[in-house]
Amino acid sequence: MKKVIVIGGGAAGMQAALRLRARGVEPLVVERETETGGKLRGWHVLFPSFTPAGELLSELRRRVRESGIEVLTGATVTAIAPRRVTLSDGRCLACDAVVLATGFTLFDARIKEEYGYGIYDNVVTSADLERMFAQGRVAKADGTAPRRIAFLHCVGSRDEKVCQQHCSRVCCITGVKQAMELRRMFPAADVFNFYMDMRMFGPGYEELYREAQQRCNIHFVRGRISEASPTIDGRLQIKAEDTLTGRPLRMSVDMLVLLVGMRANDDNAALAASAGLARSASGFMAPRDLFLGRVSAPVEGIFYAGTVTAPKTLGETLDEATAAADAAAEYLKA
Amino acid sequence: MAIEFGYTISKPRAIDIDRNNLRKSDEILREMPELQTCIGCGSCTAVCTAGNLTSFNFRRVHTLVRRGEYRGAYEEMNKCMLCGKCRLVCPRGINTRGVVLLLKRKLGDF
Amino acid sequence: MSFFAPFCLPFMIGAAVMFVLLAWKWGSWLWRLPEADKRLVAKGIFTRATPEAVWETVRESLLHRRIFRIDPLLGYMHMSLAFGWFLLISVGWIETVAYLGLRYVPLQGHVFFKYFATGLPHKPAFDFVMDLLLLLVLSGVALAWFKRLRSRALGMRRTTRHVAGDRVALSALWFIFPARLAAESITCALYGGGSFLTGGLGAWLAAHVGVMPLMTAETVAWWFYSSCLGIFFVALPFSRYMHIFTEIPLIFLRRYRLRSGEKQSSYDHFQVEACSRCGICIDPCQLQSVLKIDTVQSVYFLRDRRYGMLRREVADNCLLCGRCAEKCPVGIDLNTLRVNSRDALRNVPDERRYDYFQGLDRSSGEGRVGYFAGCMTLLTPRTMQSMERIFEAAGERVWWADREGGVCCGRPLKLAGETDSARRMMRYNTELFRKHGITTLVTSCPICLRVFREDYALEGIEVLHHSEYILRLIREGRLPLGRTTERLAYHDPCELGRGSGIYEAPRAVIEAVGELVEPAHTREEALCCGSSLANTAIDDGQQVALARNVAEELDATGAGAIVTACPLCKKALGRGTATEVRDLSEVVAARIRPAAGRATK
Amino acid sequence: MARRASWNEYQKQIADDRYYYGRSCIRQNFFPGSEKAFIDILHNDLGRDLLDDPKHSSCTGIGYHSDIVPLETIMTVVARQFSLMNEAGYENFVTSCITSFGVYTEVLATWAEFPETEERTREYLMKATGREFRKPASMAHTSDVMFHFREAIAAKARYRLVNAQTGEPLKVVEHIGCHYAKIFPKSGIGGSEFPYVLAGMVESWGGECVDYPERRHCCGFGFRNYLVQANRGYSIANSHKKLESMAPYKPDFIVANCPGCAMFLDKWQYTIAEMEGTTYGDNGRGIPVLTYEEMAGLVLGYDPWALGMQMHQVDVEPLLDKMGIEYDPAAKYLGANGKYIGKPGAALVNNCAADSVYNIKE
Repeated sequence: MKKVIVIGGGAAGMQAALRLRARGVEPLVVERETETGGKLRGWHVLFPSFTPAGELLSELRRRVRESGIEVLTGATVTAIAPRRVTLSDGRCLACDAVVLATGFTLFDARIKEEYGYGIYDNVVTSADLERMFAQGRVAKADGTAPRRIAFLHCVGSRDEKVCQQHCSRVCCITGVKQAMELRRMFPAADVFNFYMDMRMFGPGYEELYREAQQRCNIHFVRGRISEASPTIDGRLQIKAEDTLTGRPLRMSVDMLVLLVGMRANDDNAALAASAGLARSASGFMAPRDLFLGRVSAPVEGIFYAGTVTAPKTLGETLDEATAAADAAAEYLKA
Repeated sequence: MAIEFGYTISKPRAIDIDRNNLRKSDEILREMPELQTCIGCGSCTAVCTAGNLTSFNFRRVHTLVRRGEYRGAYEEMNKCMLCGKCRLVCPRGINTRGVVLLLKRKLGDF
Repeated sequence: MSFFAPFCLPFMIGAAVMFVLLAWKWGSWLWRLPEADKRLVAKGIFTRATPEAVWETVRESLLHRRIFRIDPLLGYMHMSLAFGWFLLISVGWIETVAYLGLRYVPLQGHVFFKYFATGLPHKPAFDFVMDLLLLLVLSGVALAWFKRLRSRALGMRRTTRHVAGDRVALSALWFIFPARLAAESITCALYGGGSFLTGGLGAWLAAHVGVMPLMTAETVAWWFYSSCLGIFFVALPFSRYMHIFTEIPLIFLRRYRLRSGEKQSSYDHFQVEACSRCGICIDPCQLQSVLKIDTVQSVYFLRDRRYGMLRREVADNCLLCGRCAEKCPVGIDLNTLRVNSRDALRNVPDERRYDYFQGLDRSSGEGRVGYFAGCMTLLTPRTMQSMERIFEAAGERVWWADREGGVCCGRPLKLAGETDSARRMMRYNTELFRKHGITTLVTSCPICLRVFREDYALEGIEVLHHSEYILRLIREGRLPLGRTTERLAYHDPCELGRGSGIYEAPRAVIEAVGELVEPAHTREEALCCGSSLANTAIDDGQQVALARNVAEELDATGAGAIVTACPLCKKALGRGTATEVRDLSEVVAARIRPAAGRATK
Repeated sequence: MARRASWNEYQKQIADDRYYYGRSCIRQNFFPGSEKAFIDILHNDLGRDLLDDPKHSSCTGIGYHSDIVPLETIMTVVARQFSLMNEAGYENFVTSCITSFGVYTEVLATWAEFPETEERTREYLMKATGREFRKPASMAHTSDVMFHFREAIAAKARYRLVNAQTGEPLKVVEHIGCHYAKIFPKSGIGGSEFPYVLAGMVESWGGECVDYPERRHCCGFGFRNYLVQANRGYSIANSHKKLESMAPYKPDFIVANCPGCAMFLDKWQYTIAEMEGTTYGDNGRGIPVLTYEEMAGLVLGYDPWALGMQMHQVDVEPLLDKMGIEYDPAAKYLGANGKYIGKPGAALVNNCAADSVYNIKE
C-alpha cells in the first residue's frame, strides 16, 4: 500500500488523512503538538451556525481513531521532499507523497502595541475570547461584567505596517459572531465593532451580520482604532475616525477585543527551501496554479491542504483537504 | 475679568461617546432597530430630492444621531420632503420615512 | 290614569340623562362649527338638501340599505333592530292615541303602555301588530347573538373587539326585548290581552303558574325591562350606540356640503361618533388580511380618537388606501379623519422650514403643456422616456417641470400629518406652474395628481393624469397606435381609482393597445400595492408581503404583463412578482406607429 | 512589571563620552538654565567631555516645518553641523532640541534610503562652504544622554522625586516631543507608543509616572498651528485636551523633553486660566512644568533659581516645598549678579485673586 505523510493534525490534516484512507492509501499524520486538533481546539462555537467546535473536533478525532490512521504526535518536521520527511530529532520518514497541512499562525497582537495587548488589562484577542467562552466565564480582569465592549477588526490583517497585506477572511464574521455572543452574555452592555470593511462573503454571513445589527443592536463603526490608553478608572480610552460621518470619535470601554488575523507560519520558509517550493508575498505557500492546481505544490508529490496556502474558513479547509487527498491519491495511481 | 487673546480654545470635533448622552439614540434604536442595519451605502442620499437641492445628507445625520450627536439634526431633518425615494432604494429595506419622522419627533422636543 | 309606577324610575332617569347629554353634545358641536360650516348649513337648510337628507336617513339609519349591499342577512339584522324598534315606538304611539285619544301621555306611559292599559278594552289588531314588530326585533337580537358566535354566516370574517362600556350597552340592548317580551307576557297572563306572542305566552303562563308568583314575577319583569332601558340610555351617549342618533345630523350636515379637512374641526365629531363600530371596515383592510395587524383599523382608530386615547402607532399604521371607506355603511370620510389626526399629532408650524426653495427652478423646455414627473417617477425613467416619446409623437411642446429634480408635490408630508409644511411645497410649485404659463398640467404620478386637484389653487390650469391625457390624444387622433393581442392586467392605484375616481381612462388606453384583463379585486375593490406613502409604520418585509399578495391576483389573470399607472405601484409590484410590470405610458409608447408620429411634425 | 516589557524592545546605542552639543534655538528664552544645567551636570557631576560649539547654527527645523526652508537647504545645514563636529574632532552628536533631533534623524534616514540625496548634499555643502563632512557615529537627543546616566545621577542625588512629608513617590506626567520617536519609533528609547526615556529617569529618581489617556497626544505646538494666530485656538485646544485628561490623576509636575512642549504646557496653562478660569493643579494653581535638565538639577541639589526656574509661568515653589528642597524665596528674582531682574504680574494660574490680575493690554 502506498504511504502518504500528512504534516499537521488539525482539521485539514485529519480530513486529508481520512480521505486518503478512504481512497485506499495509508496515511501517517505527523503532528507537532501532543494531540490532534490544531487551532480547532481553541474555538468555542463556529460561525455562522454557532455549532460547538468540540462537536466537529471529536467527530474528526473519532473518525481518525476508527479508521485506524496512524498519528505521530510531538514530531516537528524540519524538511520535506516528495518521498521523505525529516523530523527535528533527525529521523527520516519515507513515503510516496506528502500533504502539507500545517495551517497558520495567529497574529501576535503585541506587535500592534498601540492597542495595548499584553500591556493593559482587558485588552484581549479573539482567540483569548474563544477560550473565555469555552471556560464559560467572560469578565474584566477584576471579575466584573463589562458594560461597554469594543471589537477591532483587521488586527494583523490588511496592514502594511506589520507586513500583513492580505485579508484573513474569517475575522469579520468572527467579530460578528463574538459580538453577538457577548451581547447575549451581557444584555445590558453596549458592543461596538470597529471595521474597515465588512467582508461577509460566506453563506449565512450577511444574514448573521444583519441579525447582529438589528436584533442585537451592535454598533458597527467604520473606522480603525488608532490607539488605546488607560483611563483613571481602569477602563480603556479608544480613538478612531467614524469615517461615515467624517468625524473623529473616542470613547472609553471596559474591554477591547482584537480580532487577530492569520499569518503564514514562520517555518514555511524553511519547508519551502527544503523542497524547492514557492511562497506567495504574504508568506503562505504558493500553489501550483490558482485555478487548476490549488491543492498541488509546484513540486510533484507534494500537496497542500487548508490554510497553509492562504487564510480560509473551516468549511473551505475541509473541502480543500478532501481535494488534496484526492489529488494525492490520483498522483499515486499514475 | 477674562483677557482677550485674539483666539479661543477650539472645540473638539471628535464625537465623544462618553460625554454624549445616548439616551435619545437608544430610544430611537429601540423604536426602529432596523436603523442599525444601515451599511452606509449612501443610496438614500444619492436619490434624495432634498439632497438634490441642499446639502442635506440623511445617512450622515442619522449616523451622527446614533452616536449621540443631536445638535442640528432636527433642523437638518426638516429639510426632508418625505417623498420616499430613499425608502425605495435602501438595500437594507430601512423604513427611512419612518426614521425621519421618528428623528423629528425625538429630537424636536414635541 | 296616573301613568306612573315605581319601576318606571330607571327608564325615566335613563331617558332624561340621555336626552340631556345628547342635547349638550349636539349643541356644543354645532356651536363650535367653523363659521364657514355654519354658513353652509344656513344656506343648505331650505334647499332640496333637507328632504334628500330625510330620505337618506330613512334609507340608511332605519333600513340600512348599504349594509344590505354588503350582506343581506347582516342588513336584515341591523334593519330589524333599528327599523323594528322605530316601528315599535311609533306604532306604540299610535296605539296609545287609539286607546286614549289625543291627550298628553308621559313618555313612560307610551313605553309601558301594556302595563298601564290592563284596565282598558283590548284592540286585538294593535296587539297583533305590536307582537309582530316585537318578533321582528327579537329576530334581529337572535341574529346578533348568532353573529357573536359565527360572524362568517353574516358575511363578516372578523368582528370588532369591544371595550367594556360597549359591552355593558350591548348587553343591556340585547336584554331589552326579551325583557319586554317577558314583562308583557306576564301582564297578559294576569290581565289577559296580547296577541299570538305575548298573549300566547301569557295564556301558557296563566295555565302553569299560580297568581301570586305571577304577581311577583310581573313586578320583577317590568323592573328588569325598565332597568335595561335605563342602563342602555345612560350608556348610549358614551358607547358605540351614540351612532343611532349621531348619524342623523351627520346625514343632514353632509347634505349641506360640510366636509372634514386636513385640520380637525367640530364637524369631525359628527363623523367620529357616527361610527357604530360594526367592524365592516376590518375585513377589507389588507393590514389585517395579509399582515394580521388587527389593532389599527378604522373602527379602532375612530374609537381611540373618540375617547382621546389615540396613539401615534395606530394613527400612522394605515395605507389610506380607502378600501374601508368604500364599505363604511355610515359613509364616514375615514382617510381625511386619519390625516387630520396625524396633523394634530405631528404638525409643527415652522415658517423657516424649506427656506431653501427660494430661487430653485430646474425646469426645462417651453410649452402650454407642463409635465410634472414627481419624485418617484425619477426612479422609473422608462416612464419619463415613454412620456417624452408620446409628447414627441403627438407633436406636443412640453415644459418639463422637474426632469432635473424639483420640489416634491407635498402630498407625502400632508399624508404624514405635516400639513403646514406641505402647504409650503404647494405654494412653491403653484408659483412655478404659474410662472411658466402652462394651461395643462400632466403628471404620471397619481399621488401628485390628487394633491394638484384637491389642494393646489390651479384655476385656469387643467390638471390631467397621464392616462387621461394619453386617452385624449388617442381620441383626438394625435397618437396613432398599433394594437396587439397582448394580454395586459391592470392594477388600479389607490390614489388614482378610489382617490381620484379615475377608472375608465387607463382601461380605455390599455384597450387601445392590447387586451385588458382584470384581477379578482378591481376598480373600487382594488387592492393596495402596500408601498403607500401614507403608511410610515410598516417595515420593508411587510410591504413586500402586501405586494406579493396583490401580485398573486394579478398573476392569476395569466396576463403577459402587469400595467399600472403609478410609479410607486410599479416599484412595489415589481418586488412581488416575476411578471413584467409596466407603466401605462410604456405600453403606449411601445405601440406608437413611428411613421405617423413623424408625419405630425 | 510585565506590562512594561515592550518598552525595552526599543533600545538604542548611546555614546558614553565625548559629545558634540547642538543647542536649541528657543530654549534659552523660555527655560534659560536648562542647557547650562545639562553642560554643568555632564562636566561637573559626571565628568564627561562635551563641546558647546559656538559655530553651531540653527538646524532650521522651524523653517523646515513651516514650509519656508526646503529639504535641500536643511540637508545642507545639517551637513555643515556634522562638518563642524568632524572639525572639532567629535563623532557623537547630541542635540538639545527635539525638532533638531527629528530633523537629524530624518536627514540621516533619507540619506540611507536615497544615497543620491546625500551625494547632492555633499555637492551643495562644498559649493556653499567648501566643507566636507562625515556622518556622526551616534546621534542622540540630550534626554537620551540623561537617560543613559540616570543611575549615576541617582547615586549622587541629594533629593528624590518623593514627597518629603509623606515619603510617597511624586506623580509625574512625562511628555515626549512628537519628533522624538513618532516619526521613527526605533530612534527613541521605548519607541513611540510607550517611550521610556523620561519615565526611566523619573523611576530611577524615585518618582512615579502617570499613564493617562492622552499621554501620547501632541502638546499643540505644531509650528504653523502656533505661528499663525488664526490657528492658535487649535494649538491651545491640544494642550487643553492633555491637561483635562491628566488632571484627574493629580500629577505633582509635568516633565517634557522638547523645547516647545515644555513651553506650551507651561504657558498655555496661564492662557487657559485667564480665558476660562480653569487651573489643573493643587489648590487652584497650575501644574509646574519642568525640563528634564531642571528635574535632574533639582535631584542633584542645584539651586532652583540657578536652574532658571523663576522664568516658568507656573510657579515651582509648591513642588520645591513638596520635595523638601531648600531655596531662598527672596532670591527668586535676583539675577546671577544679585541684581533685580524684574517680576511678572500676578496670574490666575498661580492662584492670585482675580481682581489682582493685570490687564495685559494696559
